[in-house]
Amino acid sequence: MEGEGNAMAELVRIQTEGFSVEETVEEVKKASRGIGAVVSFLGVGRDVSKGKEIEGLDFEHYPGMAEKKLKDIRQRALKNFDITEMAIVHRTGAIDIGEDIVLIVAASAHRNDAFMACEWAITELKRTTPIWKRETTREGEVWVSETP
Amino acid sequence: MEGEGNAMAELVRIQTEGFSVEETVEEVKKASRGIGAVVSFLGVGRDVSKGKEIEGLDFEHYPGMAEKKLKDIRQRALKNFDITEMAIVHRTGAIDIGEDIVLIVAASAHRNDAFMACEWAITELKRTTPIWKRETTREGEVWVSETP
Amino acid sequence: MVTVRFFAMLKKFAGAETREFDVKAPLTLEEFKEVLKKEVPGLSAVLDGRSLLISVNQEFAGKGAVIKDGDEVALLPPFSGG
Amino acid sequence: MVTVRFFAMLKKFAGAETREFDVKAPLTLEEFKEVLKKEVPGLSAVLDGRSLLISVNQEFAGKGAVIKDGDEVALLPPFSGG
Repeated sequence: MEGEGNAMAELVRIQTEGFSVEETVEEVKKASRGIGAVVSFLGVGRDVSKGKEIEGLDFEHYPGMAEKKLKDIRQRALKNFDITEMAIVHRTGAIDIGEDIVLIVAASAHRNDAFMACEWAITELKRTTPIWKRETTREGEVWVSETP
Repeated sequence: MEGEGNAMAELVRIQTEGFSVEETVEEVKKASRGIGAVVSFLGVGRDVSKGKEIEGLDFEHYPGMAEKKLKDIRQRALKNFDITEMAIVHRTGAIDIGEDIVLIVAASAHRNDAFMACEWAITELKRTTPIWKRETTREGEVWVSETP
Repeated sequence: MVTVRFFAMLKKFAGAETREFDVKAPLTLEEFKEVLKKEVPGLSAVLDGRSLLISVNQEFAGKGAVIKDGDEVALLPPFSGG
Repeated sequence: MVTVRFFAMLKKFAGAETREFDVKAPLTLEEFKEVLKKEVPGLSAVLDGRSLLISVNQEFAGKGAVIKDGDEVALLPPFSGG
């Protein structure tokens, strides 16, 4: 378990600044030479939501609890799927259309496990992590209260 | 359809040199501001295969036909799944353990479509694309004739 | 004191991001919700709704939860991260 | 001339990456396989096996395929890309 705290601090994080998909994938790949598959999910700000044109997004999180929930998702993914490593990065604050919002990277020996774990993790994130999205349209700003 | 030929030349390719996951994802994201999900599959050289320690890999392809099959996979993915864009990059030649072999990037409005299309494309690639892997172990070199 | 945190649209209903409440003796979650409704009438409908989650000290709280001096409570509208 | 390309382990069996065969009149795929077996005995077992795919002009060829002068044929062992 030595260094586990540090590794997790890097692999699971919430930040306002952008992140690098490449660097995160490389960080995850370092976990083992037995990795044969790396599956990534990248969430991006869309220009349309429920038929309305979106001008911008803003994300708010519950500091402390949100990070805890993300770390918990990583731990449960490592326990319940045959994966080697997982990274979860979520941005908060103002996000433009086309900008990255969230990145989940799952690595495993064989691809099925990484696909399953990655898809599970983003679904679990939407379900359990206290993060909220505000959409700005021509009509104003509205907090989104459902996860499609 | 203007520029379609060029776009495909960039988004589907076989090459000996390494590729950038980040650049490929950015290239795919350019397709539309309606993209909300980008799912990537990265295949990596593993150090073990069927219990044997692998020292290195070498990939051979059927030039012309392999590229045609990959373009065909992209076209069928765009037709059969609700995705916006897809990129497929495969390397050939010598590949070390831990190095990238193949990258598939699928982008869609909603995540389920990108996950499905990405998983389908890598399975279809393994099934239909004339590319062969040679593994080097301590005992020598052997061409792999089954796809796990 | 019990600190209550409000997120997303609830900040507007509560008129603040956090508020402090004096809780002398431990209260059940249901009792604490009654205190909140009385002190912040704008939250009544939200507190009676089915879509609100409540955390105590950053853990989801069930009906049996107890709230005591020093706790951090948060009202969590449906999440929309990811 | 018909060019035949060999890939992966088949290059060793054929002793070359490509070989040329003189095909005067069009042949069915089955007839062409008999020519190959006669000219390159090392390929007989492979050509009789069920795991080999054959392409003609870079398209997968079924039993009804016809091979004629100028065609490019390839013997494709099971793929292992990705």
